[in-house]
Amino acid sequence: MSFVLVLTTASLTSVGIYLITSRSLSRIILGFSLLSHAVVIGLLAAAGPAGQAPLADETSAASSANPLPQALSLTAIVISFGLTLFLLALARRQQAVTGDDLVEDDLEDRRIRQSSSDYRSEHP
Amino acid sequence: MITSDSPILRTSVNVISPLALLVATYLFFAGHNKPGGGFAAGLVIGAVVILRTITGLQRDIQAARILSIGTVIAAGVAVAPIFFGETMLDQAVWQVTAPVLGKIKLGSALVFDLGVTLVVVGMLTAAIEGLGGTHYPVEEEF
Amino acid sequence: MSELLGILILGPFVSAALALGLRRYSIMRDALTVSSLLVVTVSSAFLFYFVNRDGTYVVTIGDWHPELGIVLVADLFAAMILFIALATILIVELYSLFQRASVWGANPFLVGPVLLVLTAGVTLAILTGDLFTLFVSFELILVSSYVLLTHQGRPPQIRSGMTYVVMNLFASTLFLLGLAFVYAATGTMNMALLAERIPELQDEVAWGIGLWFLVVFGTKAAIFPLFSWLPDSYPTAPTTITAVFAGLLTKIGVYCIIRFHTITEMNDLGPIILVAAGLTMMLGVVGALAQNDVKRILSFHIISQIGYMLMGLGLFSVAGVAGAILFLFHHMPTKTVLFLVGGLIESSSGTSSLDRISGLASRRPVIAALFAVPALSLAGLPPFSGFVAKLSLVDAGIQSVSVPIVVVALFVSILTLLSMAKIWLEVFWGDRKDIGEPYKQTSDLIGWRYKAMVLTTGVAVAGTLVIAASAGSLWEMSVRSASELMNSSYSSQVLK
Amino acid sequence: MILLLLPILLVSCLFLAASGNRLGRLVFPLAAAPLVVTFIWGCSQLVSTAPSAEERLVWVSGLSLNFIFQLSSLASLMTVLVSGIGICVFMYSFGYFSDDSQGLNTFSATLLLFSTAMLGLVWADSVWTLFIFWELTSITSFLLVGHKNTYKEARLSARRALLITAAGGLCLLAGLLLIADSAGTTRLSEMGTAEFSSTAAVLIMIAAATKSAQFPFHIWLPGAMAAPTPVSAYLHSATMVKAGVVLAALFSPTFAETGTWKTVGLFFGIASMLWGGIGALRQFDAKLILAWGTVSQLGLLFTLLSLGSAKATFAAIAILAAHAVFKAALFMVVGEIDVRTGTRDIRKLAGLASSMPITFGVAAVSAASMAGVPPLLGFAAKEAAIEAVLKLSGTQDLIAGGSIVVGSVITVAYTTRFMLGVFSTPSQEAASDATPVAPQSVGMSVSSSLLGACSVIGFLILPKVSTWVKSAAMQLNPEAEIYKLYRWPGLTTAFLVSAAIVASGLVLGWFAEKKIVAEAKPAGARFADLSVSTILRTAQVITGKMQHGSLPFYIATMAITASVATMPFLFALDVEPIYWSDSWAQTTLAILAIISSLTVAAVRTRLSAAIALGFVGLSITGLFVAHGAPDLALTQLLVETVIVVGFVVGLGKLAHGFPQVGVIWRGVRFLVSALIGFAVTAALVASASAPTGEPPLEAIAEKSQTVGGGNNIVNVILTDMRALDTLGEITVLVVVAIGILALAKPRLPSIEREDAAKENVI
Repeated sequence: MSFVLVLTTASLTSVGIYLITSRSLSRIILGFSLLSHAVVIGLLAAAGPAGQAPLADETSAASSANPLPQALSLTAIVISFGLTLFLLALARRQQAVTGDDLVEDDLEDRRIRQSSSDYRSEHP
Repeated sequence: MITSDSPILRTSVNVISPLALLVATYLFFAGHNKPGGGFAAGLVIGAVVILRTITGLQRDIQAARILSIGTVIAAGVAVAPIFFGETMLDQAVWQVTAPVLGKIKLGSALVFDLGVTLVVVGMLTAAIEGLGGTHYPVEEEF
Repeated sequence: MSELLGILILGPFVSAALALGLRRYSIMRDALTVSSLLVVTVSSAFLFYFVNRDGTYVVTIGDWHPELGIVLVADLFAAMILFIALATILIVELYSLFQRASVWGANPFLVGPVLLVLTAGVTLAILTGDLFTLFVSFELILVSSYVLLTHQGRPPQIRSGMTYVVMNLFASTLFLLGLAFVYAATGTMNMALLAERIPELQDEVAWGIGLWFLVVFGTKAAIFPLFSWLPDSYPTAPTTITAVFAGLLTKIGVYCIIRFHTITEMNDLGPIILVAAGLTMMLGVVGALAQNDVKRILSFHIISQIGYMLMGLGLFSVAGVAGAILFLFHHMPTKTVLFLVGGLIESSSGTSSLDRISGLASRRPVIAALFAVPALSLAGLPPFSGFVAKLSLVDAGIQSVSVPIVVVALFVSILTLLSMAKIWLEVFWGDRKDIGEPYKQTSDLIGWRYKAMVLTTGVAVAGTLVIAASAGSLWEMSVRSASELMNSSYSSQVLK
Repeated sequence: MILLLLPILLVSCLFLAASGNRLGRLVFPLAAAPLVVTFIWGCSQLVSTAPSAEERLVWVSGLSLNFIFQLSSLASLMTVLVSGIGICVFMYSFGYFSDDSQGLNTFSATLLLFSTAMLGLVWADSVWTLFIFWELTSITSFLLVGHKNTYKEARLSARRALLITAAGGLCLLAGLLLIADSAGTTRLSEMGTAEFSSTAAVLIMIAAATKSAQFPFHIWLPGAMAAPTPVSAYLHSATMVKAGVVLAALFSPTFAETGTWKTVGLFFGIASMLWGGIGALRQFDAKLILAWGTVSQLGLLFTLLSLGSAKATFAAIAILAAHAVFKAALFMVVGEIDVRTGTRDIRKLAGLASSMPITFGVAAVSAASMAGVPPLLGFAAKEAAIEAVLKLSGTQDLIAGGSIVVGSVITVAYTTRFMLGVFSTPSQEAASDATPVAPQSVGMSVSSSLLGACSVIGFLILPKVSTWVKSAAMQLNPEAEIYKLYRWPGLTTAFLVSAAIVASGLVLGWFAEKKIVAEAKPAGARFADLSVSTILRTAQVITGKMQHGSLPFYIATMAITASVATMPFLFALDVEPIYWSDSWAQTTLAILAIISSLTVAAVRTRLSAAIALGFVGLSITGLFVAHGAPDLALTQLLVETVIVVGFVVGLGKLAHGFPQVGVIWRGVRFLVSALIGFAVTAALVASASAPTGEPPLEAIAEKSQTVGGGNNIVNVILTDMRALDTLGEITVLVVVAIGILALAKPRLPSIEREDAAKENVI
């Protein structure tokens, strides 16, 4: 397993998490893009050593890179691509509703947190 | 919105469009033997649609219809073998000689890939509509 | 049988595509949606029957060897859960058909096709014998749920939708990373091969993989400490959508945990799972007690009851896993029905907030009766299905001499009853409040639609009673499924 | 027969519930009909000596969860009591309610359902059958107590009753599981006697105590008086509270050799007997006097049953029967007084002896029976108890015996106080102060008179009663065969003791009537409500802490959990299969990717972040090429372009930069990110350390050509080998497209939208 690829996976995950724990949906989207890069690299790292392109008529199975994770990665890339676009749409909707792209706290949760300090003892 | 009515841009997009379609066709048919395939082809066509939409050349592509047709084709290829007594998603292969590409194996996998391409195109069309790259108000009702 | 699985796997895809094409022709679209759901439900009933009679059925898709292609595995566990899941979706779709004239209903253009995609995802997740296909089916389920949750575009939905989407996207990322770990360690994604190869791994690596997937599936299943997203997002969706989510989504997570962790022999993780189970059921019910909204109370209950299912798994005995399976089977329809009743409450009162409803039992006694059955069942009271499920779990716990979890489980069930009583006291009893003027215009109390909604719910409640009545054979099947999972017959059946 | 009766009863319940308000008060005679059948059958079983057949209905045999019924002697006695008193209660309800009362259908259905539950409970011969009906009595009692649910007090009382009895139910569940486990059977008749675990004994005894309102669980019973009087008469005196006694009785042979059983039982019994009696002396509400009196009487039953001697068991059964009859009659009397005078306060009631003569007669007879005055059923039963007490020896038993005597004195005292308070004419005040009285209602008088008469009839046919009691007692303790009830025992020590008890009780009662002016505060009930609200409050505090509602917080929690989950990997790290890099190109591109990703996080505007993201994408594309994945590279390039364009198009409008966050939170984010990066490294390295399988590379390459018919293996995998994944994946794209379009559509206000939707109605 190539340590460089492991490190790339880990660093992209780290930066991705850093961005995704932000309140701004734009940064979350950026973070999510980085995370999807990270997992693809991770899959490739798990697949074994690099090699030639897996074209059956040009290379032997031994000298080419493992094709299966590539196929899986391709699927993963396309899915993340779709979901990133969906997040963008969500961010735009949020922008249309509130004027910015910040993820707000849940109102009901906040209400309960506050009311736990002034709870009426006579609760039916 | 990043839209433009600039004639230069329009002209260049008009020139690029058929070229890109050619590239997409190549990618689509080569895919089974060379790098390429339905996704790549779909993405190229989708990019063209995006460009044409942004420049206002394209107005009335109905994303939902393309999506629907694409899925029906892909799912249809998946279902078809059942009617021929095979397990689902069993692919059939035919040998065909085509110009430029030479002798190629055409499979039902290629039809499946066509579905994939259409879905990617439809999805990008919907995305550019939804993300506001259009001149006109969105009328697609969902 | 191959045809049957073909219908089950591909039917929803095809009909989703067609329904999308027909979206403007409402009658054809709805007829297509309902009839295809009916077809897959009936097919799954047949599958259930055949698998119960003949044993596990395996289909290799496209005739590829399991090592190369994807296999579908319909064992008894899968067949049971698949049937009940599809039946649940069918009921909800019927209900949503009647509800749509109001603001509480979801958008008809979209719900049909997307619900079918969700169905496809659920079917695939239950039947697949491949870990990567499981990922794809999770994405199918999730993307449908994202769209169903946010499609109305109301501010609270967008807000909670963000939490929901981002949490789940992160979970999907972790899933893919987990796939990388598994592939590096075993060189395969086929679950039957994994069942052979993961136990052969060095213990620490196997545990690491087990824990990682516990986190991955646990996020979908909303177990401690990963459940916070659920009560924030579920209640904001239209009722029918919440009902589907409540009955299915988390349960698919539980299904995967049970499936994955039993066939890969993660018995060593039992104590950790039990701790998570205890905390999940405890904190879930505590959360429910703190809420003031019917839908939010019910949402927290989902979490609490996930804890029970996890408890059964954590015991890692045949009785425990069987209990978990029975609980899963009973919980899916019962919880969904409860949310449908929640929808009736909302439709007839204009709100689901406890502060604003009271005296509903005298105004709508039928709703009260429809609420009581699933509520008592979920609180684990006899003679309903929840009692059998709870009894089997507690019995398994006593057999395994896991006293703390048994005590927690019993204590939680009294708190569950307390929170159900809270709904009952505030919503159904008390001064009769008539529906507020602003809500009258938007309520569903328009003639036959309301009656049809009540009727659908009534049929569903009757269905849960049927489950209770047939608990004997269901328990026997659960035991059989559990022993299949526990005695590693999975891989031998798939790879034969 | 049982399997015939139960469906009849249940169907009647459904019928009544479904009848709506059409039938008015007629629901009560209808509800009584199936009980009449049961009563007749019960009587026939009581007199016949043939053992009844076992009846069974299989439910979940794998869990031994079956319905098994067998009518024991105790059960036939209870059947007659439950159905007989039930009939009287329904007749009484006919008079108690008026035709315009709301919800009579659900009320009568619930009441009948309760009877069914109670009957099922006594008929059960399997612990699980018993448990099922046990829980059903809790639920129905909850509904009945809360019948007048527009009153807050009724709702609170119902909740209290439900919680305490349901908690008891859980103890019972655990206890039954333990006992069934160690006895190896779920049949009550096959349990046998052995040294069983004391945990099971304590749990079952607690369950019995909660149901029978034993101290300190009695707190729900006074509150349950918020229910309509027929309910109080039926559930809270004659039947439901007896369920605990029946349970204790049924298990007394089983636990005969388990010491804890007796100790716990005596504790509950003695404490309730005394505390309940004192409580009764301190009430002014006539109904509450009776309720507290019930607590005391149940305590007496618990004490006698726990003593375990044959005589005590015999006496307990006798008192069980006598109490059911006189207490139900007394409750009916109070209910009638309440309806006809509008009050139950003994300070306001006066002179009813002359204005309500029939009622007074019934009350006098029943009260005398309660006090143990001859010639009534209560007397004979009390005599048996005193005789049992006189035979006791040993410290524990003597304390119990003494308490029984004291308890009996208090019983006479509160009975006296009750009678004086309700019926006597206050001497210092004018006769005109007598409470005004509404006209008599036949339904109420007839049924209370019937029950009152039973106390007398029971005494008249005492030899018969004695046989029934004896056979029931023999079921629990075979040595009870020698005992019987006496009409006139002669001037025995026991009789003298009883006489002394009655005399001192009368004096005490008279004093209590005059001297007690302060009403007892319902401290227990307040305590129960306080605990519930404490639970709710604690729940809010915990939930407030745990459920932040903040997405970054959730994500961080999840990331930390995932990192912790990788801990086992740390113990399996093995660097052998790890090499530095595949090629220089890989190293360079990886460094580029990492640097540009850090730039994405560092820059403060959206546009520059998007450009940096583009650079990451390009580096990754390069990595793919270097790895030998041209398909990935091609797709990645196109996808990256679209995303960057989409990001700029979609969010370009937001001119301002990213929001600033606090230093602490940023620090937390750094830590979490570092942690997960470390965890992922460890996990990847460890999982590669000793793989247990190899990917079938040769097979894939060969099959993709021969079977798949393509040279690009990745494409063959996508469109053929794993076409199902691809199908799923494009469907994801379709749904995303639908979602994007739905979100983009400008929304109409809800009302207009409804109109729009109506046009699309089928």
